[in-house]
Amino acid sequence: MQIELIYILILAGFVGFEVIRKVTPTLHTPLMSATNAISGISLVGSLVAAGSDHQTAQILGFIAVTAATINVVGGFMITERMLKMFKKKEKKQS
Amino acid sequence: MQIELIYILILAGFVGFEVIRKVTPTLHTPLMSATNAISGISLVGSLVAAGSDHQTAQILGFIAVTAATINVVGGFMITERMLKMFKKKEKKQS
Amino acid sequence: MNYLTEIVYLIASVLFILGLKGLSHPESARRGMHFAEIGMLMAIVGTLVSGHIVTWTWIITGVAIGSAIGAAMAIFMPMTAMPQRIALSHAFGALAAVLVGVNEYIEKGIYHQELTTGLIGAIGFEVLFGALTVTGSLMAFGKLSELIKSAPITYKGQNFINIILFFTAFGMFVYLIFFPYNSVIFYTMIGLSFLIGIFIVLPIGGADMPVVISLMNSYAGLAIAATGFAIDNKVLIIAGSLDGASGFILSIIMSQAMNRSFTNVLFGAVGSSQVDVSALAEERPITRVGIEDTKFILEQADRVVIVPGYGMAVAQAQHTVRELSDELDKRGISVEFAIHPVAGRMPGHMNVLLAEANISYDQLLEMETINPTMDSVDVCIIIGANDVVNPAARTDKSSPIYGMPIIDVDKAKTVIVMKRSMAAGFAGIENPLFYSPNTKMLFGDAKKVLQELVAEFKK
Amino acid sequence: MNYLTEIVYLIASVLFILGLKGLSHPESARRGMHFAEIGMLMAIVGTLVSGHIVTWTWIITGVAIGSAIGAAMAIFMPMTAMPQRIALSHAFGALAAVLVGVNEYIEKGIYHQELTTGLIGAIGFEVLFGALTVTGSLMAFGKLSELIKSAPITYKGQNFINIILFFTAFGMFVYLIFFPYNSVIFYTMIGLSFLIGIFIVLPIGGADMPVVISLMNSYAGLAIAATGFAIDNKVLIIAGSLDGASGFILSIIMSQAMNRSFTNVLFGAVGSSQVDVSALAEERPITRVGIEDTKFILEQADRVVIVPGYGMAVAQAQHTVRELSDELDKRGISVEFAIHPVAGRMPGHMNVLLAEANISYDQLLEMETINPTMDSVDVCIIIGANDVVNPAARTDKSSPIYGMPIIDVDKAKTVIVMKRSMAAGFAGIENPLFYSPNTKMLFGDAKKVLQELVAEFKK
Ligand SMILES: NC(=O)c1ccc[n+]([C@@H]2O[C@H](COP(=O)([O-])OP(=O)(O)OC[C@H]3O[C@@H](n4cnc5c(N)ncnc54)[C@H](OP(=O)(O)O)[C@@H]3O)[C@@H](O)[C@H]2O)c1
Ligand SMILES: NC(=O)c1ccc[n+]([C@@H]2O[C@H](COP(=O)([O-])OP(=O)(O)OC[C@H]3O[C@@H](n4cnc5c(N)ncnc54)[C@H](OP(=O)(O)O)[C@@H]3O)[C@@H](O)[C@H]2O)c1
Repeated sequence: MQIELIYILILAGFVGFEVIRKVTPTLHTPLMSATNAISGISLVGSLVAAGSDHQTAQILGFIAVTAATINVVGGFMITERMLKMFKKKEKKQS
Repeated sequence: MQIELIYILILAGFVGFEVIRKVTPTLHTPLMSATNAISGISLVGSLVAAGSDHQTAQILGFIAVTAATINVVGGFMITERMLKMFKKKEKKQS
Repeated sequence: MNYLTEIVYLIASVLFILGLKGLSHPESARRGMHFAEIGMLMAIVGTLVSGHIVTWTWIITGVAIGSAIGAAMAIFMPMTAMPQRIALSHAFGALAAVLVGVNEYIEKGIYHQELTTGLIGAIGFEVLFGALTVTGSLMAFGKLSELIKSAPITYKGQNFINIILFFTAFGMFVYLIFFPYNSVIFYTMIGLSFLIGIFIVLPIGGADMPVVISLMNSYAGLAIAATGFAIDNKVLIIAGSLDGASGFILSIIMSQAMNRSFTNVLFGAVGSSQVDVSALAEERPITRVGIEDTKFILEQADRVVIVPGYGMAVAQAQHTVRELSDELDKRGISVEFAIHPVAGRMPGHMNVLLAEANISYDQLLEMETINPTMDSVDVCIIIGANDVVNPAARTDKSSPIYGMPIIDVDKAKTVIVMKRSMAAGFAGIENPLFYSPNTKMLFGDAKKVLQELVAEFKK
Repeated sequence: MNYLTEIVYLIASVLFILGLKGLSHPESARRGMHFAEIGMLMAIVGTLVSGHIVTWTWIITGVAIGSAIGAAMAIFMPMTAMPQRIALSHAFGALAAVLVGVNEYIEKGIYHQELTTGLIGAIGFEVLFGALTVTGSLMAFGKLSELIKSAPITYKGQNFINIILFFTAFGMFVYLIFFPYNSVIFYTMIGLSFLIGIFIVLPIGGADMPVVISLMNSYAGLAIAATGFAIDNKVLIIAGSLDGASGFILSIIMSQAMNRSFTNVLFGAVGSSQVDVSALAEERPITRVGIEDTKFILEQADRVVIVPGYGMAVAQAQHTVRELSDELDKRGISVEFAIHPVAGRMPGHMNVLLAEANISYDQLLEMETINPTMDSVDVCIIIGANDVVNPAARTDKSSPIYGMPIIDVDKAKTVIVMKRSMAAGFAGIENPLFYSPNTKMLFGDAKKVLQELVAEFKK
């Protein structure tokens, strides 16, 4: 295992920590669904499995692709839907 | 060149950015001398050069070691000296 | 992996980070999400064109089905079902990680005998955490959507059994590091891990689920990062770390705001220290108030603060709250909303509901912002909130919530509390606020009462 | 590089990050620096025991000499010489980077013919930025310590020459990527880069040096990160990035607080837009005040705010300021210090001086904190500050500093300005504050005037 990957893990952890701590509490619910969407990145690994020529890999990969896609599509769409609701008073709302 | 190093560079840049932005303005001068001290990390590369068996490398390395050591020792000492001055009122100072 | 794909993954990682950075303010949030979406698209396309794909059938089918389900969930799921939806997503994310791990194990292990120590370590970690997250999240989903009895399920020796299970699974993990090709142990470990996920969520009550969900978020992130190690993919490591950090921080914030020790939460032992409420009675005098009087009191005010809580969410009263706020606004009365970090049942719960009702986000003030100005508030209306305004947290050292930060509504000149009864809230403890001389109780379902009040204003 | 050394470097990197995180508060700062020190020690020891060292003579000599010089500088350098010291350090850090780069070039290039594109790219970047930083920082050092004429040195065609130099050096860099073994070009490029460093700092005035220093900090960081690429050492990459970010952010903060466009700063064109001050005259009436009256005014106050500026630093008046603050304190008058981000000539300048004089750091308030409460201040004493309290920044659209955030001293009930004359400050512009009806001028050297005032109080 490459030591570089551990460096990347730890640095990304620091970045995550600092960035998330600055997320405004107002948006904590959208944050949860945004990280959901981002967790769909396991799609990247799933695609390779589903697209390989081993049958077991195809089946495992197919389920994984489906699950991960649900997160990506659902997660981003619902985050958008929520964020769209956060509006500033246009004039005096109403 | 390894792509991992670029990942490390960019992530470290993000970490640096977030961390430095949170440094209180009160300590901006100590920050400058602290980063000076940390810049002495080039000592790590210099030591290897100074300790090699090529004569050119030894000479270049020697100068580099001296310069970097000045930063490490001087930088940390002066930062300590400054930070020691930042005190909270013990009771009502005087 | 070729150089170009790596660069694409790098850019995707940066876009994810920028995406989350955008959430630091409602103004930049949507742009941030667009960054993250572009990042995801790049990562997917980058993978597809990387040349590793030989058959497309399964990919296309999977993406099609997944997109349909995902989109349907996003469009039809009501905002109030958000906690369930999030719990379910963690299960999906973790499931994908587990399956990729199993596939990697078969591929590298069974076919090619290339399981190095590092690789089996990564795969083992991935499936352990992944499997636990899958069932744990499904349990949380079940409890939240009331498919499973949401009350804590406890039995004798529960902790003991959980510890045994955990150590057995961990022992198998260690064993695999030394004998990676024993696939029976590998699959048994996964099975055990599924069981552990169920067992650790069993004793936790439905109302405590948000903490569980955040922890599962964190675990799912770790599983994804481990996947990154297993298949040497850096964007997975970075995205996983971001998710891990997010879940971790949200659970810290929640446990602090709920006055729970974080270790308690970390070890799954969130438990339920629900106090017996039956002892509480309406012995001490309270002041009731009716709709008309409430209107009268509000009309006299210059500055009104509304504190929403779980009851507002349950009653789905956010739109009616908005109407009330509009009525007050029309009369030149300033209206602000004071949002406690754990009001409701999910971090940011109140903000989403009020935003849904079209309330401007700059009217939503955080606890720290509003508290110092609380004594200049004329009327404070509390809508279905209880624990988050309980002054015992400040004054009564013996209270279980002593030390928890609250919204200091008791400092306002008049307090109007809307709830259905004298029943306790989530923490199950009595609230001295209700008996204070400047508090008036307005009993009834939040939505109904508010509708009547708005009607009164419109008369 | 062996695995253990890598782990040591990883821990060192983490300790550096934690060290800088510590600086977010004076309370945690010293602990943070201890982390960073331990990190440095680990990195050094880890390198020494890694098995790459064959001769020790030069190492021991270098470390001994370096430690002696470093310690001497740290112990004997007065706080007021801090900018010079920092400038000099950048030169040392960059010099080490350049020499390591040259050595790597000789080693890998001349002896082993192993210069890959990536390697020569890293080395080229390293020596380019390194060399420029060495001479640029030395120039800054010279100007700050008045060894070189600190006024801007300009001549016709200056920009043109600089651009030509820069593009020639850059062209050589590109050439080397394709023909890495042409060592004449390599050394010429370094020489040119040394020249560029001198030339870009020439036209910049001494007072603008802090911006230059911060930029050099950033460049030195980049050179160190490039060294990390050249010798495949991750702790160098991380430490370099941290330094780079620090310098970059400090220069952004400074240019924003000075109302300069950041691009202006980035391209070294800090220049000097000094306005001709001779036109300013004391035509409009000002109110003078004497020592005794000042004492009288102060005694009537409940809340006094002191705004220190460059003049306090020049006059070395910080200890006397502290005595004044003690006298007021004794009389039960509240004293706060309002610190503008670019008061003085270095970021954080005022804080260090006041801390040196033993003033508690929680009395040092930032501009954003104090401004909203400024109208409840009875007396505001301005000690050798000028631009940072110039209300033209708020009111006069034609002023060159319009839009720059200032400390709103003009909102205080009475303002006492201590300076030697009606002369302008760094920005070279007139200050309407001095003519305002509630401003009283107390002329004289800050230290002398303050000593007299303290003596008056002690009578
Ligand atoms: N936000 C999070 O992330 C999170 C996560 C886990 C736990 N929690 C916990 O949840 C609690 C949140 O505090 P909170 O003040 O928002 O809620 P709460 O303390 O649970 O109180 C909610 C109140 O709303 C009333 N209510 C229920 N349904 C109603 C209806 N239809 N109309 C009117 N009133 C209704 C209830 O009284 P009646 O029955 O008398 O009407 C109850 O007292 C905290 O203890 C927090 O620690 C929060
Ligand atoms: N902090 C940084 O990082 C930084 C970096 C670069 C530039 N700058 C610039 O520096 C300026 C700082 O503002 P500032 O208000 O602190 O200083 P300033 O605007 O330069 O004014 C300093 C004032 O102090 C007076 N003074 C000088 N020597 C004195 C003495 N011995 N006793 C009493 N008064 C004395 C001078 O007036 P007399 O001559 O009449 O006494 C002068 O008006 C800003 O324009 C800022 O942009 C700051």
